[in-house]
Amino acid sequence: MSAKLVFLGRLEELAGTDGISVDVPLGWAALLAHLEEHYTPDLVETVAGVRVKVALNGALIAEKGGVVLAEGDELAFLPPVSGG
Amino acid sequence: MSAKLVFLGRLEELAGTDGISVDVPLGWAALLAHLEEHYTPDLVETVAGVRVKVALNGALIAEKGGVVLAEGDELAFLPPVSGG
Amino acid sequence: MSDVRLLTSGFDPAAELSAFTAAHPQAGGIVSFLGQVREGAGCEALELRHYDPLTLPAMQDLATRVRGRWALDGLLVIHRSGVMLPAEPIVLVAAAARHRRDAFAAADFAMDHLKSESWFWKREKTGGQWRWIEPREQDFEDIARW
Amino acid sequence: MSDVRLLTSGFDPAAELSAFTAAHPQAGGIVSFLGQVREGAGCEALELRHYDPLTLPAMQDLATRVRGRWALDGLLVIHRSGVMLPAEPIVLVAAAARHRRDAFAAADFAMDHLKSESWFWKREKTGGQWRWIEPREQDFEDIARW
Repeated sequence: MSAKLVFLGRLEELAGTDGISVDVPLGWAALLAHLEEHYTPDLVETVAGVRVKVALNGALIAEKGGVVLAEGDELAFLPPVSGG
Repeated sequence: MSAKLVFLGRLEELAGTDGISVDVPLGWAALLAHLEEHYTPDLVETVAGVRVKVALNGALIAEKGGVVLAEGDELAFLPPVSGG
Repeated sequence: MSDVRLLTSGFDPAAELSAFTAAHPQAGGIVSFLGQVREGAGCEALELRHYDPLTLPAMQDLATRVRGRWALDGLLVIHRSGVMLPAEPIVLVAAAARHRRDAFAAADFAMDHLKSESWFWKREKTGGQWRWIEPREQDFEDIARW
Repeated sequence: MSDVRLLTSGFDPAAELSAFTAAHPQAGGIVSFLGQVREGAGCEALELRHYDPLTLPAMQDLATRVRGRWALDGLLVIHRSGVMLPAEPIVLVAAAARHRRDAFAAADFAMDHLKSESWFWKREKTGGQWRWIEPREQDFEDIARW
């Protein structure tokens, strides 16, 4: 059972990939711990920061700390946009 | 010896022509008298009014009452513009 | 340099805008305004008259003022004179600039001043009758914004 | 109805604008904004990334807001994603309206909001190196005008 994490913009560079698969169920704190274990501290700090928004299955989430990922979910990390 | 009068916009309709020839020298008062004699009172009243500007040989004139036409002059009567 | 033209026959706005864009590859943004004879408003034809000694020189003066006020890479002003049918183009203004705001403001300003101050007289044919158009109050309000 | 498109390959702004104009003969005025990759600024290529579940829906929402705020005959919003070279078009917005002011305001508003709020992430290639672009302060100032 897995969910997908998607890294947009420069988060892709920080993660070294545009997306990964994670085992579920997975809460926010466990998700950060997973990123800390496998990726750079920069990535964790940035996705946890106020400037990065998250979308769960295409819907923006007001409180990312409350996220719990279930089977088939897609969680996208959205840094500030830089326009067209 | 003659000068040309040019009627723009709806003045052309009032005058029934887009331009006429007049004998010179011709001052402003004599010009109005000439128009009164040959055209409608409406035309005279309109060209004498504050809303109609005049250009002598392509240059706008601040005080049309001071105009004296000489040989070869072109005096244009310019009603308010109605844009593009 | 600005490209300012007074035309007495039809023009192709898409081709003009395309050429203008190609001429300014260093501009990040191009704002254009196209005015055309409205179809379906009961107007059968529109005629614009101009006065040769004044009309084009005043359009060129306006272009110079616009260039002095905003940082533009290019400015295009094309205005028709003569008889036009519904859906035919009347006026095309385009401003190319590094910054979007400059391009918008320059095109907007140029149009307001073309409409309210340029030496054009307009008449419309409706129901087979030609009728001269008086200046619109809106034009004076538009120009007072600047 | 508005025509809102997110494209992953090139488009021809002149042809799009021409088709849009032809589709709205009842509009007196059409304002357009074309954004293109600037040539000569040292940028070798530009890449825009988007996120499928969010980007186009948000563009459609923006179009709906614009239509609700101004009286338009038509609205066109085309935005590229992917890699673009200098002089290639990035974005085209066009607003057709009976009244000139509505068309200008609608296109201006749409561009400010596309630039500052749309789900695009941009990187530039200069000197052979790709670099992500941070949001510009100017974009926030632009949007605060409305």
